[in-house]
Amino acid sequence: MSISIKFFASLREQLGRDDCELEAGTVRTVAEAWARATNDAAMPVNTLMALNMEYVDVDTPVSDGDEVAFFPPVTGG
Amino acid sequence: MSISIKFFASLREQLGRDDCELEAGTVRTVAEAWARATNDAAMPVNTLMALNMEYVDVDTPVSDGDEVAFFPPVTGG
Amino acid sequence: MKVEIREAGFEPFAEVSRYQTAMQAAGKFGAAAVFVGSMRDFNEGDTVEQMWLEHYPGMTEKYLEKISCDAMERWDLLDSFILHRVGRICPADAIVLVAVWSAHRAAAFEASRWLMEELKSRAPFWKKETLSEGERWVAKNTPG
Amino acid sequence: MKVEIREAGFEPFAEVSRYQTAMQAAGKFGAAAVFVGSMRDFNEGDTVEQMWLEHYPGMTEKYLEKISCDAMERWDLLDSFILHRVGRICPADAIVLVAVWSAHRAAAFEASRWLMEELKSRAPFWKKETLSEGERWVAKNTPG
Repeated sequence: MSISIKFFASLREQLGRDDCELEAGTVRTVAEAWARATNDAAMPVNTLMALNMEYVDVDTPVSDGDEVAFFPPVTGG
Repeated sequence: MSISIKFFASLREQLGRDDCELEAGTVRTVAEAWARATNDAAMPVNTLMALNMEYVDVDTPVSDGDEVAFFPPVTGG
Repeated sequence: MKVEIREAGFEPFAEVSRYQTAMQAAGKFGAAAVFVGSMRDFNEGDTVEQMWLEHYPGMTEKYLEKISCDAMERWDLLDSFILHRVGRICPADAIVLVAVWSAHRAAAFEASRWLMEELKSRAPFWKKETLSEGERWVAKNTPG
Repeated sequence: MKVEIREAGFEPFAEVSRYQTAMQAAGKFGAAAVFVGSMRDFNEGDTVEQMWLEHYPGMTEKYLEKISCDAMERWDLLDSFILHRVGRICPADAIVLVAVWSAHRAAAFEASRWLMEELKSRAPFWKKETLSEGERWVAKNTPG
Protein backbone atom coordinates (compact mmCIF):
# COMPACT_ATOMS: atom_id res chain seq x y z
CA MET A 1 0.00 0.00 0.00
CA SER A 2 0.95 3.65 0.10
CA ILE A 3 0.10 7.09 1.40
CA SER A 4 -2.07 9.24 -0.82
CA ILE A 5 -1.40 13.00 -0.93
CA LYS A 6 -3.86 15.60 -2.26
CA PHE A 7 -3.57 19.33 -2.90
CA PHE A 8 -6.47 21.71 -3.45
CA ALA A 9 -7.25 25.15 -4.87
CA SER A 10 -4.42 27.72 -5.01
CA LEU A 11 -1.99 25.25 -3.46
CA ARG A 12 -2.75 22.73 -6.19
CA GLU A 13 -2.09 25.40 -8.81
CA GLN A 14 1.12 26.64 -7.17
CA LEU A 15 2.52 23.13 -6.93
CA GLY A 16 1.24 22.17 -10.36
CA ARG A 17 -0.18 18.87 -9.13
CA ASP A 18 -3.36 17.67 -7.49
CA ASP A 19 -2.23 14.39 -6.00
CA CYS A 20 0.58 11.88 -5.62
CA GLU A 21 1.38 8.64 -3.85
CA LEU A 22 4.20 8.14 -1.35
CA GLU A 23 5.62 4.76 -0.53
CA ALA A 24 4.46 3.65 2.91
CA GLY A 25 7.10 3.71 5.61
CA THR A 26 9.10 6.55 4.05
CA VAL A 27 7.36 9.30 6.06
CA ARG A 28 6.27 9.38 9.69
CA THR A 29 4.27 12.60 10.01
CA VAL A 30 2.12 14.99 8.02
CA ALA A 31 5.09 17.40 7.88
CA GLU A 32 7.31 14.71 6.39
CA ALA A 33 4.59 13.82 3.89
CA TRP A 34 4.49 17.47 2.78
CA ALA A 35 8.30 17.62 2.44
CA ARG A 36 8.52 14.42 0.45
CA ALA A 37 5.57 15.23 -1.83
CA THR A 38 6.76 18.77 -2.61
CA ASN A 39 10.54 18.22 -2.76
CA ASP A 40 10.99 20.22 0.44
CA ALA A 41 9.04 23.26 -0.70
CA ALA A 42 8.32 25.83 2.02
CA MET A 43 4.77 25.34 3.28
CA PRO A 44 2.74 28.54 2.83
CA VAL A 45 1.59 30.20 6.03
CA ASN A 46 -2.04 29.28 6.81
CA THR A 47 -1.89 25.96 4.99
CA LEU A 48 -4.53 23.61 6.39
CA MET A 49 -4.12 19.84 6.46
CA ALA A 50 -6.35 16.83 6.88
CA LEU A 51 -5.63 13.18 7.56
CA ASN A 52 -8.32 10.82 6.26
CA MET A 53 -10.62 13.84 5.88
CA GLU A 54 -10.24 15.16 9.44
CA TYR A 55 -8.32 18.30 10.31
CA VAL A 56 -4.91 17.58 11.87
CA ASP A 57 -1.62 19.43 12.38
CA VAL A 58 1.86 18.89 10.98
CA ASP A 59 2.98 16.63 13.83
CA THR A 60 0.22 14.05 13.35
CA PRO A 61 1.65 10.58 12.53
CA VAL A 62 0.72 8.99 9.21
CA SER A 63 0.36 5.29 8.39
CA ASP A 64 0.07 2.99 5.43
CA GLY A 65 -3.21 3.58 3.55
CA ASP A 66 -3.74 7.12 4.87
CA GLU A 67 -4.94 10.04 2.77
CA VAL A 68 -3.24 13.34 3.57
CA ALA A 69 -4.56 16.62 2.12
CA PHE A 70 -3.10 20.14 2.05
CA PHE A 71 -5.10 23.23 1.19
CA PRO A 72 -5.37 27.01 1.70
CA PRO A 73 -7.88 28.73 4.01
CA VAL A 74 -11.41 27.75 3.02
CA THR A 75 -13.74 30.22 1.29
CA GLY A 76 -17.10 28.46 0.90
CA GLY A 77 -20.61 29.59 1.80
CA MET B 1 -66.23 65.23 17.87
CA SER B 2 -65.40 62.60 20.44
CA ILE B 3 -62.78 60.19 21.75
CA SER B 4 -62.93 56.65 20.43
CA ILE B 5 -62.09 53.77 22.80
CA LYS B 6 -61.20 50.23 21.71
CA PHE B 7 -60.66 47.00 23.60
CA PHE B 8 -59.01 43.85 22.24
CA ALA B 9 -58.71 40.13 22.91
CA SER B 10 -59.29 38.88 26.47
CA LEU B 11 -59.92 42.43 27.69
CA ARG B 12 -62.66 42.86 25.10
CA GLU B 13 -64.25 39.62 26.26
CA GLN B 14 -63.98 40.46 29.95
CA LEU B 15 -65.56 43.86 29.46
CA GLY B 16 -68.11 42.53 27.03
CA ARG B 17 -67.53 45.37 24.55
CA ASP B 18 -65.12 46.11 21.76
CA ASP B 19 -65.44 49.88 21.47
CA CYS B 20 -67.24 52.99 22.65
CA GLU B 21 -67.21 56.74 22.18
CA LEU B 22 -66.60 59.29 24.94
CA GLU B 23 -67.70 62.89 24.66
CA ALA B 24 -64.69 65.12 24.05
CA GLY B 25 -63.61 67.26 27.00
CA THR B 26 -64.90 64.85 29.65
CA VAL B 27 -61.53 63.07 30.10
CA ARG B 28 -58.00 64.47 30.18
CA THR B 29 -55.78 61.36 30.22
CA VAL B 30 -55.66 57.75 29.07
CA ALA B 31 -56.34 56.68 32.69
CA GLU B 32 -59.47 58.83 32.81
CA ALA B 33 -60.60 57.44 29.46
CA TRP B 34 -60.30 53.91 30.86
CA ALA B 35 -62.23 54.82 34.00
CA ARG B 36 -65.03 56.52 32.09
CA ALA B 37 -65.31 53.78 29.45
CA THR B 38 -65.35 50.89 31.96
CA ASN B 39 -67.39 52.51 34.78
CA ASP B 40 -64.29 52.61 36.98
CA ALA B 41 -63.34 48.97 36.55
CA ALA B 42 -59.92 48.03 37.95
CA MET B 43 -57.41 47.92 35.13
CA PRO B 44 -55.82 44.42 34.90
CA VAL B 45 -52.10 44.33 35.61
CA ASN B 46 -50.10 44.27 32.34
CA THR B 47 -52.75 46.11 30.34
CA LEU B 48 -51.16 47.85 27.37
CA MET B 49 -52.51 51.05 25.89
CA ALA B 50 -52.13 52.96 22.65
CA LEU B 51 -53.08 56.49 21.63
CA ASN B 52 -53.68 56.86 17.91
CA MET B 53 -51.95 53.50 17.37
CA GLU B 54 -48.76 54.34 19.28
CA TYR B 55 -47.90 52.85 22.66
CA VAL B 56 -48.40 55.30 25.56
CA ASP B 57 -48.89 55.12 29.32
CA VAL B 58 -51.85 55.98 31.57
CA ASP B 59 -50.72 59.58 32.14
CA THR B 60 -50.69 60.55 28.45
CA PRO B 61 -53.16 63.39 27.72
CA VAL B 62 -56.00 62.73 25.26
CA SER B 63 -57.71 65.20 22.94
CA ASP B 64 -60.79 65.48 20.81
CA GLY B 65 -60.63 63.04 17.87
CA ASP B 66 -58.17 60.66 19.50
CA GLU B 67 -58.39 56.88 19.38
CA VAL B 68 -57.41 55.14 22.63
CA ALA B 69 -56.96 51.35 22.75
CA PHE B 70 -56.51 48.96 25.69
CA PHE B 71 -55.31 45.39 25.32
CA PRO B 72 -53.55 42.51 27.11
CA PRO B 73 -49.92 41.46 26.48
CA VAL B 74 -49.44 40.62 22.81
CA THR B 75 -48.98 37.02 21.64
CA GLY B 76 -48.35 37.15 17.90
CA GLY B 77 -45.64 35.56 15.79
CA MET C 1 -39.97 46.79 2.04
CA LYS C 2 -43.32 45.20 2.57
CA VAL C 3 -45.63 44.39 5.48
CA GLU C 4 -48.78 42.36 4.99
CA ILE C 5 -51.53 40.97 7.23
CA ARG C 6 -53.43 38.14 5.60
CA GLU C 7 -56.46 36.04 6.52
CA ALA C 8 -55.83 33.36 3.91
CA GLY C 9 -53.26 30.61 4.42
CA PHE C 10 -49.91 31.01 2.68
CA GLU C 11 -46.95 28.88 1.59
CA PRO C 12 -44.07 30.87 3.15
CA PHE C 13 -41.23 29.78 0.87
CA ALA C 14 -43.25 30.42 -2.27
CA GLU C 15 -43.97 33.91 -0.87
CA VAL C 16 -40.27 34.59 -0.24
CA SER C 17 -39.30 33.33 -3.65
CA ARG C 18 -41.90 35.52 -5.37
CA TYR C 19 -40.93 38.56 -3.33
CA GLN C 20 -37.23 38.05 -4.02
CA THR C 21 -37.82 37.77 -7.77
CA ALA C 22 -39.86 40.98 -7.78
CA MET C 23 -37.12 42.83 -5.82
CA GLN C 24 -34.90 42.85 -8.90
CA ALA C 25 -31.83 43.01 -6.67
CA ALA C 26 -30.25 39.82 -8.03
CA GLY C 27 -26.47 39.97 -7.72
CA LYS C 28 -26.70 42.72 -5.07
CA PHE C 29 -27.54 40.62 -2.02
CA GLY C 30 -25.16 37.98 -0.76
CA ALA C 31 -27.38 36.97 2.13
CA ALA C 32 -31.04 36.21 2.75
CA ALA C 33 -32.27 35.19 6.20
CA VAL C 34 -35.80 33.87 6.50
CA PHE C 35 -37.74 32.93 9.61
CA VAL C 36 -41.08 31.13 9.53
CA GLY C 37 -43.20 30.61 12.63
CA SER C 38 -45.79 27.84 12.32
CA MET C 39 -48.62 26.58 14.46
CA ARG C 40 -47.70 23.58 16.57
CA ASP C 41 -50.36 21.03 17.50
CA PHE C 42 -49.11 21.04 21.08
CA ASN C 43 -48.60 23.90 23.56
CA GLU C 44 -48.00 24.01 27.32
CA GLY C 45 -48.79 20.31 27.68
CA ASP C 46 -52.06 20.36 25.70
CA THR C 47 -53.11 19.32 22.22
CA VAL C 48 -54.26 22.39 20.32
CA GLU C 49 -56.97 21.81 17.69
CA GLN C 50 -57.03 25.26 16.16
CA MET C 51 -56.31 28.86 16.90
CA TRP C 52 -57.87 32.28 16.45
CA LEU C 53 -55.52 35.19 15.77
CA GLU C 54 -56.88 38.66 16.52
CA HIS C 55 -55.07 41.88 15.67
CA TYR C 56 -55.52 45.66 15.88
CA PRO C 57 -56.10 46.68 12.24
CA GLY C 58 -54.10 49.78 11.47
CA MET C 59 -51.83 49.71 14.50
CA THR C 60 -50.42 46.29 13.60
CA GLU C 61 -49.37 47.40 10.12
CA LYS C 62 -48.03 50.69 11.48
CA TYR C 63 -45.95 48.93 14.11
CA LEU C 64 -44.55 46.36 11.66
CA GLU C 65 -43.65 49.13 9.19
CA LYS C 66 -41.89 51.02 11.96
CA ILE C 67 -39.71 48.07 13.00
CA SER C 68 -38.99 47.28 9.33
CA CYS C 69 -37.73 50.85 8.81
CA ASP C 70 -35.72 50.68 12.03
CA ALA C 71 -34.08 47.42 10.89
CA MET C 72 -33.33 48.78 7.40
CA GLU C 73 -31.46 51.70 8.94
CA ARG C 74 -29.74 49.86 11.71
CA TRP C 75 -28.31 47.05 9.54
CA ASP C 76 -28.09 48.51 6.06
CA LEU C 77 -30.48 45.93 4.61
CA LEU C 78 -31.37 45.80 0.94
CA ASP C 79 -34.97 44.79 1.60
CA SER C 80 -37.36 43.21 4.11
CA PHE C 81 -40.69 41.39 3.98
CA ILE C 82 -43.03 40.58 6.88
CA LEU C 83 -46.20 38.57 6.34
CA HIS C 84 -48.50 37.63 9.26
CA ARG C 85 -51.62 35.52 9.31
CA VAL C 86 -54.79 36.46 11.23
CA GLY C 87 -58.16 34.73 11.75
CA ARG C 88 -58.67 30.99 12.04
CA ILE C 89 -55.46 28.95 11.93
CA CYS C 90 -54.92 25.18 11.90
CA PRO C 91 -51.95 23.15 13.15
CA ALA C 92 -48.94 23.24 10.79
CA ASP C 93 -50.13 26.48 9.15
CA ALA C 94 -47.52 29.20 8.75
CA ILE C 95 -48.31 32.12 11.06
CA VAL C 96 -45.48 34.55 10.44
CA LEU C 97 -42.79 35.06 7.82
CA VAL C 98 -39.87 37.46 8.26
CA ALA C 99 -37.34 37.73 5.41
CA VAL C 100 -34.43 40.15 5.02
CA TRP C 101 -31.77 40.66 2.37
CA SER C 102 -28.33 42.20 2.78
CA ALA C 103 -24.90 42.26 1.16
CA HIS C 104 -23.25 40.31 4.00
CA ARG C 105 -24.56 37.62 6.33
CA ALA C 106 -24.18 39.23 9.77
CA ALA C 107 -26.75 41.93 8.95
CA ALA C 108 -29.28 39.39 7.67
CA PHE C 109 -28.93 37.09 10.68
CA GLU C 110 -29.13 39.89 13.21
CA ALA C 111 -31.94 41.84 11.59
CA SER C 112 -34.20 38.81 11.08
CA ARG C 113 -33.87 37.81 14.69
CA TRP C 114 -34.33 41.35 15.98
CA LEU C 115 -37.47 41.79 13.85
CA MET C 116 -38.98 38.59 15.25
CA GLU C 117 -38.24 39.63 18.83
CA GLU C 118 -39.76 43.08 18.29
CA LEU C 119 -42.77 41.55 16.56
CA LYS C 120 -43.36 39.03 19.35
CA SER C 121 -42.91 41.51 22.16
CA ARG C 122 -44.87 44.51 20.81
CA ALA C 123 -46.92 43.87 17.64
CA PRO C 124 -50.64 43.89 18.56
CA PHE C 125 -51.68 40.29 17.84
CA TRP C 126 -53.43 37.91 20.24
CA LYS C 127 -53.83 34.16 20.05
CA LYS C 128 -56.74 32.16 21.36
CA GLU C 129 -56.28 28.40 21.36
CA THR C 130 -59.04 25.82 20.95
CA LEU C 131 -58.37 22.73 23.07
CA SER C 132 -60.65 19.71 23.41
CA GLU C 133 -61.89 21.19 26.72
CA GLY C 134 -62.56 24.66 25.39
CA GLU C 135 -60.83 27.88 24.47
CA ARG C 136 -58.07 29.88 26.16
CA TRP C 137 -56.19 33.07 25.38
CA VAL C 138 -52.42 32.63 25.26
CA ALA C 139 -51.22 34.66 28.26
CA LYS C 140 -47.91 35.92 26.93
CA ASN C 141 -45.06 35.21 24.56
CA THR C 142 -41.84 33.79 25.89
CA PRO C 143 -38.64 35.71 25.21
CA GLY C 144 -36.59 34.26 22.36
CA MET D 1 -30.93 15.56 8.38
CA LYS D 2 -29.47 16.02 4.94
CA VAL D 3 -26.26 17.35 3.42
CA GLU D 4 -25.88 17.73 -0.32
CA ILE D 5 -23.22 19.05 -2.68
CA ARG D 6 -24.61 19.91 -6.10
CA GLU D 7 -23.13 21.07 -9.41
CA ALA D 8 -26.44 22.16 -10.91
CA GLY D 9 -28.08 25.44 -9.99
CA PHE D 10 -30.94 25.35 -7.51
CA GLU D 11 -33.88 27.49 -6.40
CA PRO D 12 -33.27 27.59 -2.62
CA PHE D 13 -36.81 28.26 -1.41
CA ALA D 14 -38.28 25.52 -3.60
CA GLU D 15 -35.67 23.18 -2.09
CA VAL D 16 -36.62 24.14 1.47
CA SER D 17 -40.30 23.78 0.74
CA ARG D 18 -39.80 20.32 -0.78
CA TYR D 19 -37.58 19.18 2.07
CA GLN D 20 -40.02 20.45 4.69
CA THR D 21 -42.94 18.62 3.07
CA ALA D 22 -40.97 15.37 2.96
CA MET D 23 -40.02 15.75 6.67
CA GLN D 24 -43.58 14.91 7.71
CA ALA D 25 -43.11 16.88 10.90
CA ALA D 26 -45.97 19.29 10.26
CA GLY D 27 -47.40 20.57 13.55
CA LYS D 28 -44.23 19.58 15.45
CA PHE D 29 -42.02 22.51 14.52
CA GLY D 30 -42.92 26.04 15.50
CA ALA D 31 -39.84 27.58 13.93
CA ALA D 32 -37.88 27.31 10.69
CA ALA D 33 -34.79 29.44 10.09
CA VAL D 34 -33.33 29.52 6.60
CA PHE D 35 -30.18 31.19 5.35
CA VAL D 36 -29.29 31.53 1.67
CA GLY D 37 -25.92 32.79 0.50
CA SER D 38 -25.88 34.03 -3.10
CA MET D 39 -23.20 35.18 -5.49
CA ARG D 40 -22.85 38.94 -5.65
CA ASP D 41 -21.69 40.58 -8.86
CA PHE D 42 -19.29 42.78 -6.89
CA ASN D 43 -16.55 41.84 -4.39
CA GLU D 44 -13.69 43.81 -2.85
CA GLY D 45 -14.26 46.70 -5.22
CA ASP D 46 -14.35 44.64 -8.43
CA THR D 47 -17.08 43.42 -10.74
CA VAL D 48 -17.11 39.63 -10.70
CA GLU D 49 -18.22 37.92 -13.90
CA GLN D 50 -18.36 34.37 -12.67
CA MET D 51 -16.91 32.07 -10.07
CA TRP D 52 -15.50 28.57 -9.78
CA LEU D 53 -16.18 26.67 -6.58
CA GLU D 54 -13.84 23.79 -5.79
CA HIS D 55 -14.32 21.35 -2.92
CA TYR D 56 -12.74 18.27 -1.38
CA PRO D 57 -15.14 15.45 -2.29
CA GLY D 58 -15.73 13.23 0.70
CA MET D 59 -14.26 15.52 3.33
CA THR D 60 -16.75 18.29 2.57
CA GLU D 61 -19.76 16.03 3.08
CA LYS D 62 -18.18 14.47 6.17
CA TYR D 63 -17.53 17.86 7.72
CA LEU D 64 -21.03 19.17 6.95
CA GLU D 65 -22.58 16.01 8.41
CA LYS D 66 -20.48 16.42 11.53
CA ILE D 67 -21.59 20.02 12.16
CA SER D 68 -25.20 19.09 11.38
CA CYS D 69 -25.07 16.35 14.04
CA ASP D 70 -23.40 18.73 16.47
CA ALA D 71 -26.14 21.33 15.92
CA MET D 72 -28.94 18.76 16.28
CA GLU D 73 -27.59 17.76 19.68
CA ARG D 74 -26.68 21.17 20.94
CA TRP D 75 -30.03 22.83 20.13
CA ASP D 76 -32.54 19.98 20.12
CA LEU D 77 -33.46 20.58 16.47
CA LEU D 78 -36.13 18.58 14.71
CA ASP D 79 -34.25 18.56 11.40
CA SER D 80 -31.60 20.30 9.30
CA PHE D 81 -30.75 20.62 5.61
CA ILE D 82 -27.54 21.96 4.06
CA LEU D 83 -27.17 22.30 0.30
CA HIS D 84 -24.00 23.74 -1.29
CA ARG D 85 -23.21 24.45 -4.90
CA VAL D 86 -19.87 23.61 -6.56
CA GLY D 87 -18.44 24.17 -10.05
CA ARG D 88 -19.16 27.18 -12.27
CA ILE D 89 -21.39 29.80 -10.64
CA CYS D 90 -22.88 33.00 -12.07
CA PRO D 91 -23.88 36.22 -10.30
CA ALA D 92 -27.18 35.96 -8.40
CA ASP D 93 -26.95 32.15 -8.21
CA ALA D 94 -27.60 30.60 -4.81
CA ILE D 95 -24.38 29.13 -3.39
CA VAL D 96 -25.41 27.78 -0.02
CA LEU D 97 -28.65 26.96 1.76
CA VAL D 98 -28.85 26.18 5.48
CA ALA D 99 -32.27 25.36 6.95
CA VAL D 100 -33.16 24.17 10.44
CA TRP D 101 -36.42 23.31 12.19
CA SER D 102 -37.16 23.38 15.91
CA ALA D 103 -40.06 23.62 18.36
CA HIS D 104 -39.10 27.14 19.51
CA ARG D 105 -37.46 30.04 17.72
CA ALA D 106 -34.27 30.58 19.73
CA ALA D 107 -32.89 27.16 18.73
CA ALA D 108 -33.60 27.76 15.04
CA PHE D 109 -32.01 31.23 15.00
CA GLU D 110 -28.92 30.16 16.91
CA ALA D 111 -28.35 26.87 15.09
CA SER D 112 -28.71 28.33 11.59
CA ARG D 113 -26.18 31.03 12.35
CA TRP D 114 -23.78 28.66 14.06
CA LEU D 115 -23.95 26.24 11.11
CA MET D 116 -23.12 29.05 8.65
CA GLU D 117 -20.17 30.20 10.73
CA GLU D 118 -18.81 26.67 11.05
CA LEU D 119 -19.34 26.08 7.33
CA LYS D 120 -17.57 29.31 6.34
CA SER D 121 -14.65 28.83 8.69
CA ARG D 122 -13.91 25.11 8.18
CA ALA D 123 -15.80 23.39 5.33
CA PRO D 124 -13.33 22.61 2.50
CA PHE D 125 -14.60 24.80 -0.33
CA TRP D 126 -12.57 27.34 -2.32
CA LYS D 127 -13.77 30.15 -4.56
CA LYS D 128 -11.98 31.45 -7.61
CA GLU D 129 -13.39 34.63 -9.09
CA THR D 130 -13.28 35.62 -12.75
CA LEU D 131 -12.84 39.38 -13.18
CA SER D 132 -12.49 41.24 -16.46
CA GLU D 133 -8.69 41.30 -15.86
CA GLY D 134 -8.39 37.61 -15.07
CA GLU D 135 -8.88 35.13 -12.27
CA ARG D 136 -8.13 35.25 -8.54
CA TRP D 137 -8.61 32.89 -5.62
CA VAL D 138 -10.57 34.42 -2.77
CA ALA D 139 -8.00 34.67 0.03
CA LYS D 140 -10.22 34.08 3.03
CA ASN D 141 -13.72 34.41 4.40
CA THR D 142 -14.55 37.26 6.72
CA PRO D 143 -15.97 36.43 10.15
CA GLY D 144 -19.76 36.79 10.39
